Amino acid sequence: MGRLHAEEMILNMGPQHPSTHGVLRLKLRTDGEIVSHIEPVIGYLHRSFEKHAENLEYQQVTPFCGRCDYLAAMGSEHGYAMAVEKMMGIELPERVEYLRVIFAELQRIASHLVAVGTFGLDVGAITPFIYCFRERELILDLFEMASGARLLYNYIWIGGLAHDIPPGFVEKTYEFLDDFDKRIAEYNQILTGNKIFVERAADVGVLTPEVAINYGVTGPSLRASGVNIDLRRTQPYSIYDRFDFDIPLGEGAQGTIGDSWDRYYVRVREMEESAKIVRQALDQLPVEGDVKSAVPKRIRPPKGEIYFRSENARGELGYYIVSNGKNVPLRVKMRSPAFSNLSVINEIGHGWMISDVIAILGSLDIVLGEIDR
Amino acid sequence: MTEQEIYADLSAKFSDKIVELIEAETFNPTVVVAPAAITEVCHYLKDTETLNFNSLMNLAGHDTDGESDLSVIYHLHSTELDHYITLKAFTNRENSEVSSVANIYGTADWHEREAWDLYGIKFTGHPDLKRILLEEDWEGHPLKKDYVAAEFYRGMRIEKVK
Amino acid sequence: MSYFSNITNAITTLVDGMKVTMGYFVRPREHVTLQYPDEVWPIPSRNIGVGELDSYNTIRSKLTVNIDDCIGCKACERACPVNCIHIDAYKGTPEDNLQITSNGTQVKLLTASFIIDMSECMFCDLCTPPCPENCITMTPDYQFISNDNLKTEVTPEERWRDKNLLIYQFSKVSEDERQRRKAEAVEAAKAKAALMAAKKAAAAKAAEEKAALAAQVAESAPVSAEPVAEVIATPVETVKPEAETRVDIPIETITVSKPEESTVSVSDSPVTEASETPPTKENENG
Amino acid sequence: MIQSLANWILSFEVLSGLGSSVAWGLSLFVVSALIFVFVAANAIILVYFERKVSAFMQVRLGPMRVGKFGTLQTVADALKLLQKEDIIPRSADKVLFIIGPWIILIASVVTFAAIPFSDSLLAANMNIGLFYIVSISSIVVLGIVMAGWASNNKWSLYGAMRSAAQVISYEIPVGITLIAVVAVVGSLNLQTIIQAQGGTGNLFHWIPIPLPNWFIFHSPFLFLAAFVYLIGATAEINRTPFDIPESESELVAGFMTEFSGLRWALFFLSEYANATLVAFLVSILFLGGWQSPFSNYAGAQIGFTIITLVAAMWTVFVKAKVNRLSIYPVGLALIITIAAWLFPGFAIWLASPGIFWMFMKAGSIIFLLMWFRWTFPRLRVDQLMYVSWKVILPLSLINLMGVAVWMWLTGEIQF
Repeated sequence: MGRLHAEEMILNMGPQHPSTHGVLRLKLRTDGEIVSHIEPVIGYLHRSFEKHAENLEYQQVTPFCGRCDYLAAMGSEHGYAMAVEKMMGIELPERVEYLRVIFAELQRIASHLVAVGTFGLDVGAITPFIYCFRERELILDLFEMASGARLLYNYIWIGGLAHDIPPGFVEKTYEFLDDFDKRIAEYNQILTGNKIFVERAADVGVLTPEVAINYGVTGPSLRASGVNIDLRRTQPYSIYDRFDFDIPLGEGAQGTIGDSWDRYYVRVREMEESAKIVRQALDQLPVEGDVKSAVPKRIRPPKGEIYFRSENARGELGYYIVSNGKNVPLRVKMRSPAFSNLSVINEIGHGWMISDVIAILGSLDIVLGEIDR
Repeated sequence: MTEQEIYADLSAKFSDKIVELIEAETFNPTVVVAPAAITEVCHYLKDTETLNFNSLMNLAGHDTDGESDLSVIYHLHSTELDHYITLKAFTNRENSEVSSVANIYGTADWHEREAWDLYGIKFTGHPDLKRILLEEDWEGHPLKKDYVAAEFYRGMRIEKVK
Repeated sequence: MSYFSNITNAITTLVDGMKVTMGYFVRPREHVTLQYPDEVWPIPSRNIGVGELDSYNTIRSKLTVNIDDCIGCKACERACPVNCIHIDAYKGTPEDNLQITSNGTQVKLLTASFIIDMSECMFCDLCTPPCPENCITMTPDYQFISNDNLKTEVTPEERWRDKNLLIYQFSKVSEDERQRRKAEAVEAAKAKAALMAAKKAAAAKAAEEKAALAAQVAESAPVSAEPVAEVIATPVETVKPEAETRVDIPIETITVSKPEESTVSVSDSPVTEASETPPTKENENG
Repeated sequence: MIQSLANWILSFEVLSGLGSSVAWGLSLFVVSALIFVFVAANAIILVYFERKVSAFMQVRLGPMRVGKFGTLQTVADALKLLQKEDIIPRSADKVLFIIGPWIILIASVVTFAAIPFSDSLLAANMNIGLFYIVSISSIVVLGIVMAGWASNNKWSLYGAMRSAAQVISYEIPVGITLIAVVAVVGSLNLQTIIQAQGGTGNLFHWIPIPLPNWFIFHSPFLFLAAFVYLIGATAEINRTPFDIPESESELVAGFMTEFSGLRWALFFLSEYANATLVAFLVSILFLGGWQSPFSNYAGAQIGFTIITLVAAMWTVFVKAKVNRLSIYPVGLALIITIAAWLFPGFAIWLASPGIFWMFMKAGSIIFLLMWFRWTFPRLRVDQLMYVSWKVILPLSLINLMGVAVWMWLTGEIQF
């Protein structure tokens, strides 16, 4: 038996692989089923957002922002618009702020629905994925009603919104919210508590708070590790300080704090909280107000630079914008949350099996469009 | 701590390596640091208890106009003490070198690779400095303002950015 | 003991999940499938258009242009982030019989070519608000794959695939007329360039003479002809505004006096724009 | 069946000259062809039902275009697969690559030779029928390993290795569970096993609920054994939640990754053949095979009345929302009940054993498998092994011993 020779094998997961959420390539060094090292190779979806932004006017950058994180386009646009507005010192009408919060939170629900559904898909449950997409379609209907587009909106403009909401939108949103709690109960019934699912996700890929902060992991993935950082609460932007909502944290209910199950469940509970925010915002929504009254005719922020961060569905979305006083930005850097979230994959994924690496990747909820920009 | 206090603290500790505090024309008061000293400054910022900057939010390269120096901007945040500081290091165009903070902040690993990829800024001491978004054999660093795209890449025509 | 509780937990939770799927299985009426060509997704409609374009709603699909209302101002072309709109407008002549738009504006430019490349359009809807006449609109028509659209020569030669099928020409001007206008414009541009070059040359000569004079005063040095050649080499560039960031096709035909830099105008219509008080911040930052 | 077919051939004047061996060979060929046709048609029908079942569970409609309600969809798919280009990767092991799918298919088709569809309809009445099926169906793993290895693809190899580990470890609990059934009958002959389940008796021998004498109601241990066997068999045929050899979200398509066209269709065919086999085995071993659930026509009448009442109560009390579709099952049961009371002939037909009951039972089991598949996530490799060695195997051993004790208690065997 002394001559029995075993060696590690390099396994290329992707760029074409069903569970890489886009075109991601993971170079896995495997020892049988055990993965001993993971090296993500990214850039397959690089669409040179930053180079584009340097050649476009400020308003023209907005649609490209949405295209980076295509699952949470409203959030991306919101962050960008707020950054430029802060540079220009624009005060927004109340109605615009409320509508923006409504759309950003609906978008968060839609994005988390995809995250929850595809995580189920990654561990083999196909049906919850379809249920999640059914609800997401309802949200996209609302977006279509307001902005005219289902996925990439260009709805949040610098200084306002592209259109006001149509009549009937508020009622339809209430209708959706009334139904939504039942749907979440359904997901919990079919997936969250499911023993096989718990076994697959609990205790897998534990992300400790120290590692998470060190690697710049943000958003639900960070909060699942028990770190109470939500920019909506710790650094309230827009009008988030007016709403009453909880920040769900990972509690390790099925295993260790910061495992894949926690990351999943934080998202489920965040959907409930977002629904709460939307409901409050709808209740308080001012009836009067022109959504375009603060839109500047010429967008030329004064010379200077800003790093503005907001809480997008995947985490801290930062825009580093440098203006030289012209109508074209000198530099727009998007600090995309999934970029940092993915970089931690080797730290938490090595030593697990191939199946677990897929579960961990799914629980981090990455969007390749945002990672590669 | 405010940025001014942090600046005072830093300049007391690293007298010659801290250049200035930029407060005009920026929303994030910025401490300009000598490029070779970034590592030790960040070590200090992270390990000192009163500062405790445990999170590097963002790291971005920047090129002002295609002629002057390139710069690297670090946005730091302390999650415990909830204060912020922005560091900036200027480095010359042709032979740009900034010391790496990848061993201090895990975030910096990929962000530095990105800055190298798009701006050609070398981070000395980075464990694995290679391109991240573009192909390994791509010519040039596209976000430099004086970048001119090659006509072909592996026989494929590169469409001109207008 | 946890061994057995594990097993019971597994059984109960799995049965729980099976209840959900069975619940849907016995209620197939709740399905959400839409059999696409037979049934289509109901388009939420609301009219945000003005005047005759009442039917224009928020759905953002195929762009359309009411060419009778177009004044050839190129506001949409400038607003487009992906350069999918290409307009050639030339100074109108009396024989063109230029029309009056539905807003009552006398058209002064002949829009010889108004091309929208829907294969490049990203449906951002940034082109419609700047239009002073509301003549470019997005229609809810999302089923527009076709093979009988106009084939035009707008395709730059570096295009890597044939996208002619989705290029729409809205101008009613005939191809011959367009070519003639283009040639004329090129001539005019050339003449203008020559004129400018001559002016420049004259200016340069004057400067040169002045310099020569100065040089003569200081030291009698020979005069070189170099500066003249330099000035002639770059005549057209000076026509372009300084902040222009993209290329117009063709460059020589720009006859509209452009604003100093492109602006993003965002009002719904010129009427509201006029009545509104301009935002205060704008002037500070301008 | 082969012998009777041969006799039937020889009974014709013209053909009597063929000689018994030629007739026998001819009927052998016919029967084999029939089985193959059955398996192929079965797969086509089952794929359609799987797609419909999954669609209904997922609030979709499923195939709707080809034929009315998409009934011809799988036929169209099969035709498409046959036309596809036959691709063999350049660096594949060609011989194994070609024979791998065929081994899987043959192994799953020949098992049907021993399945009794009714009291007379079976290809070969073997006295070791059960043993034959278990042993032949394990050959499938050989084909999977061949296919996975020959593809020269890392994903395929992973799939093959996982499959080998899985099938071998689930053979053991499945085998022991089968022994428990064999212990009750004392025979490996499937026909004998079914015949032993005729008639009506008490639930678990003592509880006075009159139920058919099926082995699932024989004792609590066999009741449990039915589920143990179902789980083990699900794992053996690689269906969700145990589909780790081809888990599409992990291993792309596992051992099938490099296959296309006809060869891929063979995998599919054998997958559904195996599922059908398991369904038949469960109904033969535990649900009385082709035996009717009713012993006589009065039993059928009363039984259906009870079923209708239960269904009506379930509709009214359990389901909060009574809509049109939840009334359908009740309506169907009611119609059958009325028919059974009005026409004694119908009730007699219901009470008589036959191929109808066999397929009803197997169909329900297949539906159960589909239900599992479209509800559950997938287990991990080590968890799969955990379930096999630490849960199912001890259970099956307990079942075996329990059945023996039970039979001693009820006096079925004496020492």
